[in-house]
Amino acid sequence: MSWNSWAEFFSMGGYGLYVWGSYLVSFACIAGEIWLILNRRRTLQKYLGLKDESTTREEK
Amino acid sequence: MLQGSNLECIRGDRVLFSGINFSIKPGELMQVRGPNGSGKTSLLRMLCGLAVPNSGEIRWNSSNIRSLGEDYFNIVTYLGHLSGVKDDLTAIENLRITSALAGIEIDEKKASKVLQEMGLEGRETLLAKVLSQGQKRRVALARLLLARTKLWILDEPLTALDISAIELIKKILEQYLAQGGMVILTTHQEIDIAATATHQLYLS
Amino acid sequence: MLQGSNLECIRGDRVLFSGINFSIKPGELMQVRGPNGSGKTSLLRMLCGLAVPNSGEIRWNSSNIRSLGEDYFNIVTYLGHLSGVKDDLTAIENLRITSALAGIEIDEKKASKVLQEMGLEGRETLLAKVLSQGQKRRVALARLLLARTKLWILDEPLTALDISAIELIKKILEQYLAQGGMVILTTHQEIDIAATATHQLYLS
Amino acid sequence: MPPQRRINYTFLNMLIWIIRRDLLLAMRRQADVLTTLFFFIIVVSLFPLGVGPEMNTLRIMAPGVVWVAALLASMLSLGRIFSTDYLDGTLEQILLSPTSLSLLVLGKMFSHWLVTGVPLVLMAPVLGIQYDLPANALFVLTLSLLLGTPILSLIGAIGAALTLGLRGGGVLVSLLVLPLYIPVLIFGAGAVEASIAGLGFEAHFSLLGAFLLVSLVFAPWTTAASLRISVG
Amino acid sequence: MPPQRRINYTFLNMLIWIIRRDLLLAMRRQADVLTTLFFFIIVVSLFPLGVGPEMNTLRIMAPGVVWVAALLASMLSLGRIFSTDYLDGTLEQILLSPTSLSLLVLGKMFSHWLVTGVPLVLMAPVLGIQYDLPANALFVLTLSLLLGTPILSLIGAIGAALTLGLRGGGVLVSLLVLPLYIPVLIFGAGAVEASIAGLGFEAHFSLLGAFLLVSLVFAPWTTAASLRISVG
Amino acid sequence: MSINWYKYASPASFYFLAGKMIPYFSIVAVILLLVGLYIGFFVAPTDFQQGEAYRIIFIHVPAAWMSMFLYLVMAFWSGIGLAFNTRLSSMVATAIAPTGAMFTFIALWTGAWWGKPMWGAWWVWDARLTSELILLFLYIGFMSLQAAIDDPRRADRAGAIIALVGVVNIPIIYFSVQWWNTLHQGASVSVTQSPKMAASMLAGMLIMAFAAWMYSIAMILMRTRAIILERERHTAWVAELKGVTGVTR
Ligand code: HEM
Ligand SMILES: Nc1ncnc2c1ncn2[C@@H]1O[C@H](COP(=O)(O)OP(=O)(O)OP(=O)(O)O)[C@@H](O)[C@H]1O
Ligand SMILES: Nc1ncnc2c1ncn2[C@@H]1O[C@H](COP(=O)(O)OP(=O)(O)OP(=O)(O)O)[C@@H](O)[C@H]1O
Ligand SMILES: [Mg+2]
Ligand SMILES: [Mg+2]
Repeated sequence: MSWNSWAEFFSMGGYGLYVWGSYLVSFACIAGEIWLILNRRRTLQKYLGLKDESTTREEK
Repeated sequence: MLQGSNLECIRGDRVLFSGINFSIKPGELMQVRGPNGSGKTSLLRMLCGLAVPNSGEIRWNSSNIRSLGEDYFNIVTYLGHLSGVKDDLTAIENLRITSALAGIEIDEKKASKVLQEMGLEGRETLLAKVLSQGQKRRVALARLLLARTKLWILDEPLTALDISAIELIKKILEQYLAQGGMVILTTHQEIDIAATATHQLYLS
Repeated sequence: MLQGSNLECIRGDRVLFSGINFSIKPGELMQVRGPNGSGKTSLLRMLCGLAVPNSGEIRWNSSNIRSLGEDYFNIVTYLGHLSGVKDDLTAIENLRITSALAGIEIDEKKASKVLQEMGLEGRETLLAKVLSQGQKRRVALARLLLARTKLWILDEPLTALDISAIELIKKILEQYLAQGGMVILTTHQEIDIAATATHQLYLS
Repeated sequence: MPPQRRINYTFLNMLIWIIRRDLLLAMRRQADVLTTLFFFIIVVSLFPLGVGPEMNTLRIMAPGVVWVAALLASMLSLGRIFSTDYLDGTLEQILLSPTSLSLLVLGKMFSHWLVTGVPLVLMAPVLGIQYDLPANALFVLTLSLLLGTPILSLIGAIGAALTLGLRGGGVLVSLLVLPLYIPVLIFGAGAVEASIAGLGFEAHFSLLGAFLLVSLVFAPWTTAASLRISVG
Repeated sequence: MPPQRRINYTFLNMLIWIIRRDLLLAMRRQADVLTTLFFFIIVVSLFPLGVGPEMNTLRIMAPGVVWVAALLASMLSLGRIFSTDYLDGTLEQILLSPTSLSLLVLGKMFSHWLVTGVPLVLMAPVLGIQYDLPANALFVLTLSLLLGTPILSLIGAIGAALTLGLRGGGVLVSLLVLPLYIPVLIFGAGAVEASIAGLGFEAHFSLLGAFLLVSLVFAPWTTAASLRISVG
Repeated sequence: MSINWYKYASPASFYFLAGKMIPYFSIVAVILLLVGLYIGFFVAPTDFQQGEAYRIIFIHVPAAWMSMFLYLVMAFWSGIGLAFNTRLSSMVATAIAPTGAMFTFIALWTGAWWGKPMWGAWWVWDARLTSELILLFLYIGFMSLQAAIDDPRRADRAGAIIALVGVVNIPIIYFSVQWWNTLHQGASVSVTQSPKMAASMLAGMLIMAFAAWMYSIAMILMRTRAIILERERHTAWVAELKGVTGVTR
């Protein structure tokens, strides 16, 4: 499928509202989740006094 | 001056007590004594205005406490079997709110100072539900350190307290009495409190 | 023989106690002592199997109490802060049902005799909710007179009791110990109980 | 060496004691029993007020409304199964009883059903008449409730045990339990609707029966485990 | 000679303290707030399951169902207004507070409404969509709830106060309170139905408004009196 | 090379292992997402019945699948935690719930926005829709229950029970379309039958499903790490982290 113009792409054959309504909210949810997790981690790091994203440690 | 005259309490078929007379003046202590079920709690709830005597009258400076209405609650502080400590609030919040309800607003710093005096250092910001029995009771008693009322009515204040806490309460009461407060108290534990005069009221 | 080895209890951020070791034999008494909030109640709930220690082991005759499952409850009687007395049942009904749950069925006459021994004469058929604090506690304690278990765990049994009731409890405990029972007890009141050996466990 | 189990009580004895106790308590608090029933009656009677008096609409709604009301009434009384025992310390004593906890729990579930479920079953035909249901449908309605209400007590007890001691538990329990009630609702009300439509309702009934058996087997055990978690 | 009233607090201060306290408690137990809301959602969603998926029937039922659910949700949360305070002795302290008890009670009612009523009002349009209501009806539904839910909190508090300390009070309270809720239900749902039918709904609204005013004046006072009776 | 699984069952080791794995899963998720969206919007043909509206499928179906799948995984791990008292598995279960709830919400939302143009209603009381809604309630119930309990050990075990009991709902959702004859369409992807839709549509859907899967893993690992830190904040190894600056140690 190829779209002839961006306008046609955005209108989605007249169903633009529904298609974009679905996609936008879905990605908003995803973005929200990511933000929440990162925020939780940041708060924790501040609370625990961790200096950095310490994801690794030397294996012994 | 608090005066009770000819007080009677009937529960079910039973006359718990009748013809009780007493009067307390500033600086005086009254210990209500008697075995289990003799009516001490019932009497104390009458004196603070929560319950009504079956007959007889309770007067504050010669006016009936019923007629004083809410003004009487400016005079009296009551601490019952139930300590009035909310499980879902921290010790500080509990103290601030109960004293606000009694008309005394304090800030967090003050509240936490008072709690430390009650031996709750380090527990000020814990939710009350995780506190031990005795710690909860201390939170409830902390209110006394702030109260500016003239009469304290305490029902078994020593329950669940350890020895050091009992000493503390004793000191608080003595100081209050020395400043002209009045205390009505029940307890099954022996405690010796210095007061201008100590009345003993025996129920049986 | 009950043995605790290396018991640890953590609440929130706090290590209440750790490395607690003890063992009690028939006829022996253990008093758990410590100020308010030191973890006495928490320890007792572990010993009777209601809570699980964060680490360490509790053994009855060298088998872990977890592995004994319900059989352990044939051995132990626990009496906590809450007395397990139902407000809507009479004293007699309360006693009959709690002991039935513990595996001992008694009839009304027996129940009312036991309650009279506990000083509740004339209150046997009152609903528990109208009883005074101390009377309720007596109803709860009456269960001890019927228990045929080998280990009693009592958390502040003396709360709200008057002097005569305390004497009574003391006598009951001494008799039980003399017959080879084991008692684990917390209380903030001084009480002197004769036993083959008295261990003191200090928490702080 | 684990100690000998004493023999002066039997499992059955225990079961009878706990049921007797709970029924005695219910007698003392007749208000409890009556109010569950009145709640049921009031909810069923509220709908015509909210929806309007049109008989045809009402007849269509009837099975659903009666079932939803039964479900809510049963759910609201869940709080009582364990929470009073928890608050006054009796539950600790039950947990420390030297009998199978599942058995005691089963006894409590049974008396809960006797006290809340049975009155609803008996009342349902009368309420069905208010909605002008035919005799046949009334019969199926009653029978479906007879099969369904024990499931509500059984499953509900799990939720009640899990939320024990949590403030706001009363509403939290509904959140936990309602999703599990839904199949019962669908098949219970479905049976009545099928019978109104003149279709067979046996399939619905056998599904309800299956649910009942499954929950009878698993619920006491799960509830006992939940109680140990909540009190421990 | 009656003692002097101290002046280091004002009435307004008190009101703010008690509202702050109750909101703080609600925050601590976010579950409480959320679960009332979810109870509402779940009840509304249960009906179609019981009644069947037919959209026309559902649309007729919608106002009644949403209103009945709001009523039940609000009623179920009544328990929390006083009973926790009663059980832990805080209520005694409130009764012994040297302020007008009616005022404190009004504060508690207001925070109850904030915590239980407002979320229902906000959620109602979404649930209305599930029943395929037209936009206009959604608007009226929301507005009717906005007017009606405070009445539920006000009247409900009276019942809660009267049943305080009675076991099974949770169900008893519904028995006392539901009859008083019925007018609110009838006019609330009636307004929405009128708007669906294209009729005017102003009359219904002004009646609801009148109820609100009357209960605002009388309920705090009555509740205060009931509390003194229940605790005394 | 043999892996010592027990080692990674301890929260501390898992914390570091997860930290290393998160970037990979995230990158794969982003790549798959881009590819999937490209196929979905630029390769897959217009549906002859539904026009362009069907393109919601590329998010709706993966979300619906994940919502059910994650519930099963959550119930599995909490069951393991309950049975064997392994702390880590309970933490993972707790970490799964919000992501699962989010996908359930997305499935409901996109379904509704698809239903409006196709069926003419935002919502119908169809069996599948209803049971998906119930699934959302189950997730929320699980999370509220855990949130209402302060002691994490108790919260884990109580949550496990409700998660396991709720599992009965999953087969109901999956088979509801067969049991009730309703609006929502039945499974179009099945192991036994050949697919009924265009290959590019199918490919787009599957790729998006994989993207959602990878995304979920990344999110769950991140959340698990946060939970581990919160619960183990008093242990020695967390204390050790305090001086650490990144990889340099
Ligand atoms: C709120 C409304 C909706 C909900 C909750 C919902 C839920 C679900 C669920 C749970 C699945 C996965 C089940 C499975 O794969 O077997 C699914 C799949 C699907 N849904 Fe929906 N749905 C909704 C609306 C719609 C609408 C309006 C359409 C199209 C007109 C639709 C089309 C599909 C399709 C094509 C699948 C894939 C089936 C397959 O290939 O297996 N859904 N939906
Ligand atoms: N309805 C009733 N019928 C008979 N007796 C009743 C009734 N209600 C209460 N009582 C009795 O009234 C008394 C209440 O006493 P109260 O609680 O005031 O005692 P107390 O002196 O505080 O005792 P304690 O030292 O145990 O706290 C009890 O003896 C109780 O048995
Ligand atoms: N979540 C928590 N965070 C911090 N401390 C906690 C937490 N939960 C409980 N505690 C503490 O644990 C202790 C519980 O003690 P416990 O009830 O066993 O004391 P006790 O020795 O019986 O005291 P008492 O003599 O007062 O009855 C209290 O000190 C309490 O502050
Ligand atoms: Mg007393
Ligand atoms: Mg203790």
